[in-house]
Amino acid sequence: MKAGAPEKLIIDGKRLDGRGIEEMREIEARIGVLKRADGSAFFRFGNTRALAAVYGPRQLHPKYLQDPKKALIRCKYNMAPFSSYERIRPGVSRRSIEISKILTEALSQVVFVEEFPRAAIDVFVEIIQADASTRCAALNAAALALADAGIPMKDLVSSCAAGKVDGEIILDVAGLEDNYGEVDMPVAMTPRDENIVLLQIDGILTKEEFEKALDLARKGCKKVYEAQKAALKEKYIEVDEDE
Amino acid sequence: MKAGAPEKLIIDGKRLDGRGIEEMREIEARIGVLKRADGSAFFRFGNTRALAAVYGPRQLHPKYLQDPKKALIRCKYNMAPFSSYERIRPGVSRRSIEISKILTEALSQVVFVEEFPRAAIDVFVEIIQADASTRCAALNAAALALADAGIPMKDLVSSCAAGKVDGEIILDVAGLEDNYGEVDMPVAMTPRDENIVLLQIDGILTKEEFEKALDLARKGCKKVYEAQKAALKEKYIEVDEDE
Amino acid sequence: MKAGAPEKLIIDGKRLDGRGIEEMREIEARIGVLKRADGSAFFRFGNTRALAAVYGPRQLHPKYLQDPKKALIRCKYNMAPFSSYERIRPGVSRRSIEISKILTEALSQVVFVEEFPRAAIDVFVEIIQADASTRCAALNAAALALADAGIPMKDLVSSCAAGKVDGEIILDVAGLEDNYGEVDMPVAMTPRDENIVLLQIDGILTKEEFEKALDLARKGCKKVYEAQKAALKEKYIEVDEDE
Amino acid sequence: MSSDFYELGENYVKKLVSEGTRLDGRGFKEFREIKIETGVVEKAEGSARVTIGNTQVLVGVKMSLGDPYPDTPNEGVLIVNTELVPVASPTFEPGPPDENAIEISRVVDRGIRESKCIELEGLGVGEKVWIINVDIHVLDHDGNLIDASALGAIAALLDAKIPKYDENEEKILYGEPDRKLPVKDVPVAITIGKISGKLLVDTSLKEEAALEARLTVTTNSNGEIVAMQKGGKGAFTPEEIKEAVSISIEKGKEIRKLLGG
Amino acid sequence: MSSDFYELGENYVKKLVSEGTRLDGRGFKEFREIKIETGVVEKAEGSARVTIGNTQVLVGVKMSLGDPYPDTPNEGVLIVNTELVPVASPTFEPGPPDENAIEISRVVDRGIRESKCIELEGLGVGEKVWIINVDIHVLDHDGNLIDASALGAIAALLDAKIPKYDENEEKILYGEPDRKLPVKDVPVAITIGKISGKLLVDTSLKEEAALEARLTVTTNSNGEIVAMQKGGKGAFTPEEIKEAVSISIEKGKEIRKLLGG
Amino acid sequence: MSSDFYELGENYVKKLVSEGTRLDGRGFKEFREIKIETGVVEKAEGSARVTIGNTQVLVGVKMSLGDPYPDTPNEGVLIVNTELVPVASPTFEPGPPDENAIEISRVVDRGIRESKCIELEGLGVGEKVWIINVDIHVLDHDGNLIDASALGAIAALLDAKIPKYDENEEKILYGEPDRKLPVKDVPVAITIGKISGKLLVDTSLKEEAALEARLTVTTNSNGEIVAMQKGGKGAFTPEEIKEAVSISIEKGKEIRKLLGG
Repeated sequence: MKAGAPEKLIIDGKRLDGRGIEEMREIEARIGVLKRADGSAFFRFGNTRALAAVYGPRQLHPKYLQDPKKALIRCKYNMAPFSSYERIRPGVSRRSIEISKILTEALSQVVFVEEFPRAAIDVFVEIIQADASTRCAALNAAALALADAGIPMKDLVSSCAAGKVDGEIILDVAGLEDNYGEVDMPVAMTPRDENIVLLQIDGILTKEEFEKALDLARKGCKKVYEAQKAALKEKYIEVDEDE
Repeated sequence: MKAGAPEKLIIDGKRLDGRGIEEMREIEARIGVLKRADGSAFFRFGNTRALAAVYGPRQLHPKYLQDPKKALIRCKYNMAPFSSYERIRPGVSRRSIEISKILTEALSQVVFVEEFPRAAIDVFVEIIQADASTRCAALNAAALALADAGIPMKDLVSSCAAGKVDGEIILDVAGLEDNYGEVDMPVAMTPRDENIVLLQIDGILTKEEFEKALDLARKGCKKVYEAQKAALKEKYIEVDEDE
Repeated sequence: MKAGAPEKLIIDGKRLDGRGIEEMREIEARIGVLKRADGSAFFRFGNTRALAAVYGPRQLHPKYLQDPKKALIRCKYNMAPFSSYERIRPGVSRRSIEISKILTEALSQVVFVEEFPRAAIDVFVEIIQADASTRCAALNAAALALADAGIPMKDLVSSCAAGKVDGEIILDVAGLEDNYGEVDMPVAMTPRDENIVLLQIDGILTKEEFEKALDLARKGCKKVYEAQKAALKEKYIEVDEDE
Repeated sequence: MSSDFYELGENYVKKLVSEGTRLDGRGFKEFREIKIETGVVEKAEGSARVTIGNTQVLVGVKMSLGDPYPDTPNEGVLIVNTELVPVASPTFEPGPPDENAIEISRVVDRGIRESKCIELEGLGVGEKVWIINVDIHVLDHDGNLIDASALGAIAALLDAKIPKYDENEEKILYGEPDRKLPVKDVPVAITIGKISGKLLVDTSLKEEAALEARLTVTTNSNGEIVAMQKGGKGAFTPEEIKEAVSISIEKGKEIRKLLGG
Repeated sequence: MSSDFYELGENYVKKLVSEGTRLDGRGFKEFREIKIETGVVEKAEGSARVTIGNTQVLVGVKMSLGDPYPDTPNEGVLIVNTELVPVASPTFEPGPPDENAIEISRVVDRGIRESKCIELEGLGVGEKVWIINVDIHVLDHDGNLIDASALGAIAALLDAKIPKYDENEEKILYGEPDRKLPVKDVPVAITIGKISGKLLVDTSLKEEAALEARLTVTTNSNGEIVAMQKGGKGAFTPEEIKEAVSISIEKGKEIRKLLGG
Repeated sequence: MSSDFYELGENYVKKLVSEGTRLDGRGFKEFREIKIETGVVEKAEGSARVTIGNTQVLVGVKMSLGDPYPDTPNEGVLIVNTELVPVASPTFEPGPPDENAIEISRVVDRGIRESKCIELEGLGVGEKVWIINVDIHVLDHDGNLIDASALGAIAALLDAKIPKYDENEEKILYGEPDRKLPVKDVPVAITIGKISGKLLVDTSLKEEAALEARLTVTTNSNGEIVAMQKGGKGAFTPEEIKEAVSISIEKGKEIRKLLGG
C-alpha cells in the first residue's frame, strides 16, 4: 500500500468529500469566456478546471498535411504549471501527448470535417487546476468551444469518469480516491446516440463490474450533457436579449 | 550582501581598476577581421571582446518569412564556452535569446531595410571574452560589421553602459562592479541624431540619477563612435594605399 | 590501467575466448529477413548482431535536398537500448552521428547513385547486440540489404576490424579485448578491387604494425565477403527453387 | 508495396469484411500465426522476439539501480519505452517516439502495472531500487503492434533475471544472474478492430487502413479486465464494447497458454 | 477578426493618434479597465487573474525546495516563466517559450528581483532554500502583455503563502500554509508605446500593430526606477525617455493602489 | 564569393591537380602559412588561436570539477567540443553541432586521448576529478578544419594551467593558476586529401569542393600513429593509404616543431 493512504475511502455509504456513491461533484459550464479565440469554453468538475479555445477552420500549414477531403482536427491538452501541488514542468510529456491523441480522436468523431477540406481546426485545452478527470473536463470544454465557434457538429461529446473505490463502483473519482482508489475509468459519449468515443481503464474490474461502471458513467455523461446544453442555451438567450 | 563582495568599489574617487568615475576602459575597434564573411569587425572594452560577422543581403529561407517590402535583420548573440570563468554551455539560453532580440531591434532601426525586399541580413556576434557590457560590445562590433559589408545605413549604432556603484553614477561598469555594483544600465544610440535604440536598467535609480546616468552614457557612446569612425577610416585609408 | 583489467589477453598464442591471433569469430549472414523493407539483411560477428533495412530509391523530402544528378544515400546507425550491459538511452549520440556519417560515406562509394537522380536511398541499421565491431557488422548488413533491395552496386562492402592486444596484431577484436586492448582498427573494403572505404584507428601503432594490421584486416574482409556471397547465393537458389 | 494500395485497398477490405471474410481468409476472431522466442539478446536481463504473421517485435528488459518513487520507497520502478524504428516501415522516421509509439508504451505499461504482475515490493537495494526498463523495438510492421508489443513485453519479463549486485564495489554484475524477476501473473492485451461495423482481432496493416475504431482490452489470468484503451477516430456502441470485452477475455486465455500461463 | 484588419488598421491607428485620439476613445495616459482577482487557483501557493480590457493573464506561484545559488546560500530563488499558450491568440503556437515570452519573463523577473520586494534572505530550509516559481499563463491577448503579466506576478506573490514543511518526512505539506511569503514592496511595470511620435500607455493589440517602439519602466513604492527595458525596432529621443519615465512613475502609483500598495 | 564558383571551380581544381599544380601555386605537400598564438583568452585556463592561411580557429580550455568515469576514479576527464559558429561560413548555421562538427570533435579527441599526452592520472580532487573542456571555436573557414582544430587544441592544452582549489570553501579559484596541466606529448593531425588521384596536404575550401576522399593521421613525437580517420565518399588504395601515412609522419614532425615539441 502506498504511504499516506487513508484507511477507508467510503464510510457508511459516504465518500470522504461527503458525496454518495453515484453522486457527481459540482459542475460548471460556460461558453464564450475568451475574446480572441473563435470559440471558447470553461468546464469545471469540483476543483478540476479546464479552459478550451478553438481556432479555425483555418489554413493548415505545412501544406503536405492538408487533407483534400476533410479538415484536420488537432487537439492539444496542456496542464498549467501551477495546476497541481507538484509544479508541472512546462512542455509536453508522454502523458499529455497520449491525452491529446485520444481527445483529438474523440472530437474527430463528432465534427463534420468534410465541410472544411484542407483546413485545420485547432482545439487547445488548458487545465487550470487538476483534481482528477482532467481529460473528461478537457473534452467537455472542448466540445462546448467547438459549438461556440459555430463549427457544425453531429453531436456534442460529454464525458465523465466512473471508478472503483473500496470495492464499490462509483461515479466521478476525485481527491484521495484518485490516488488510493482501485480503478479509474474515464468515458466519453456522444450524448444523443450514446456512442462511446473515449474509454480507458486503469485497474482491475470483472466483466460484470465493468458493465456496471459503464452504465454509471453513461448516467454521469447525461448530467454533463444537461450542463453543456444549459451553457449553450444561456449564451443563446443572452444573444437574444442583446438584440 | 553576496559572499565575496569587496568592502568598497570606489576609494578616493578611483575605481578598483584605477579608473576615474567617468572613465571608460580601453577601446579597440577593427573591421575586416574575417575573410569569409561579407563584413566583419572586432570590438573591445578592456577584457570584453566581441567579434561580429555579417552575411547578406541574401535569400531568406523559408520563403514564408520573407517580407516583400524589406529585408529581415537577424542578429544572433553567442558567448564562446571559454569566454567566462564558469564555462558557458554551448547553445541558446534565455539570456542570449533576449539579447539577440534587443540587438536585432536596435540594428533594424539604422539599416535601410527597404532596399533589400525579401532578403535576410544575418549578423552573428561571438563574445570571445566577457567582462561586463558584452551586449554593448556586441552592438558596436555588429554596427561596424554591417558598415564593412557595405550595407546602406542611416547611421551607426554606438553603445556603452553607465551604472551606479557605491552610490555614484559611473561610466562603463566592469570587473567586480558588475557583480557587486547597484545598477547596470546599457545604452545604445544612433550617434548622429542621438536617438536611443537600446536601453535597459537593472537596479534602483531615482529619476534624477537616471537622467544623470543617461547623460553620462551619451558621452560614452560618443567616445565609442570616435573609435568606430577611426576603424572605418583606417580601412578606407588602407584601401586607398592599396590602389 | 583501468580497474578490472585481466592480467593477460593472450596466453600461449590463444585469446581469452580460445581464438588464435588471426582467427575471426563465427560469422552469420542472411538477407530478406524483414518483410516490409525494400531490402534487408542480418549480419553477426559472434555476439555482435546487426540488422539492416533499405527503403528506396524513394522521393527525397524536403525538395531542396534533392540532387538533380544523383541519389542521396542516408545511413542511420542505431543501438537498441538493450544491446549493451549498460542500457543505451534511445536517441542519437555523438558516437552514433559519427558512425552514421562514415557508414554513409562508405556506402556512397559503391552504389550507382547516378541512376536515381533526386532520389533518397535510406539505409537503417539496428545493433541488436553489441560486442565490438558494431560498425563493421552494420556495414556488412547494410551492403547486403542494398543488394537485397536490388539497388545497382559497383561492388559490395566488406568490413572487419584488426587490432593490437598484448603487443600482438590480431584480427576481429572482441569481448575484453575491446575494453583492455591497445588498438582497435575497423576497416572496410570493396572486396573485388580492394579499395579502402572505411578506416579508423584508436591507439598507438608504428607504421610497420599498421601495415601488418591493414594486411590482416584485408584477409578478414575477404572472409566476410565469402559469407556475404553465400547469403546472396542462398537466397538466389531459394528463389530458383521456388520457381 | 506502393502506398496506393493502402488507399485503394481500404474499400476492398471493407467490402470483404461486410461479406464476412478477410483479405487472408482468416476468421474474424482468428489470429495470424504467433511465435514467441525468449533469451534472444544475451546482454539483456530478459528478452523476447514475438512475431504475429509478418509483424515482428523485439523486447529487451534492462535492469539498473535508481531512485524509488517517494511514496513507495521499497518498490522497483517499471519504465516501458517503445521505439518504432525506421527499419520496420517506410512511414517510421528516426527521432523521439511519436504519439503512436507513446500510446503503445502507455497501453503496455498500464497492462503490466495494473495487473500487478511484477512483485515490485522487495526490489529495493539499500536506498535504491531496481529500475526495470522494458524496451519495445518494433522491427517489422504488418499491423496489430499493440498486441505484439504487449506480448513481447510480458514474455521478456517472464524471461528476466535480476543481476547480482556487488555492494562493496557498488556495481551491478551484469551477465551474472542472481534470481528470476518475480512475475506472478500474465496480462494479455487483445485489440479488437471495427471495420464495416464488424469486430475483428489481429488486424493486419492493410486492414488497419480501413479501421474505424479499436479497443484494446488487457486481461489477467483470472479473466478480469486490468486495463482498457479505446483508440481511433470512430465510436463503439455500448453493446459492441461489451462484445469486445468478451472476445478479449476469450482470446487472452488462448494466448496466455502460449506463454505457459 | 481577420488578420487583414491588423494590416489595414495600422495606418488608421496612426492617423487617429496623430489627431490626438485612440481607437476606443481613451486618453493617451488612460488604461483600460483593470481587474485583479487573487486566490483563484487553490493548489497554487499564490495566484492571481488580471484583466486589462480584454487581455487576461493568470499567474500562479508554486514553491518547492531546491539548491541555492552558491554565493547566496541562505536566500530563496525566484524563477519567472511565461507561457504564451495558444488559447490566447491565433499567432501563439504550442512549444517552448519564444523570444517574446522570454522577454516578458525577463522583464517581469527584473522588476521583482531589482526592487528586492521579496525578502529572500531567511528562505532557507537546512541545506535547501525555497524556490519561488512564478508562472505567467497568458490566456487572452489583446495587447499590453508586459504590464498585465507584471501586475499578475506581484499580485500572486502578495497572495502567496509558504507551505509547511515536515522535516522528519522531508516532505512539503502542500495545501497547509505556514506563513505569508514576505513581500515588502510592490513594483509596477508601465509600458509606454510610441505611435506617430506620441507616447501612450496600455496599448491594445490593434494599436500594437502601429507601435514604433516601447519602453517599460518598473517603479517601486518610493517612485524610484527599479528596471527598464526598451523594446521594438524604433528609437526614442532622450526627451521622450524622460517623459516616459515620468508617466510611468505617475501611472505606477495609481496602479499600486489597486493592490493596496 | 558566390557558391557558383565552388561548383564551376571543382573541375578547374581537378584539372590543375592532374597537371601537378594547385590553385595558389603550392606544392602538394606544402601547407599554407601557419600561425599559432597562445594565451589569447585570459579567462580560459588555456587558449590558442591558430591560423592556416585564411582558416582561423580559436580554442579555449576550461577546467571544472566533476565525476570521474567509474573505472578510472583518479583520472581527469577530457571533453572535446567543436562549434562551427556561423561567423565562419555562410553554410554554418546556429544550433547544436552537426555531423561535421561532431566528426572534428571526435577526431581531435581521439588524437589527444590515444596519444595519452595528458597525464590524466593524478587529476583527482577528493571524490571529484578535473574535467578538461577543450572548446574548439571555428571563426573563419577556408578549408582543412581538422588540422587547424587539432593544432589549436594541443596548443591550448600546452598553454593550460590548473587553477587553485579552495578546499574549505569548495570553490575553484579561477584566475589563480596552481600548476601547468601536465602534457607530455604533442600529437599532430595531418589530413591528406585525394584529388584527381593525387594526395595533397592542407586543402583549401575551394580544393575541398573537388575532394574525393581524405585521411587524417595523427602521430606522436615518436612518429607513431595514434589515431586515424578516413572520411569522404571516395576510396583509397592500400598503397595510397601507406603513402598518406608516410606523408603524415613527415609533416607531423615539421608542425610539431612550431609548438616547440
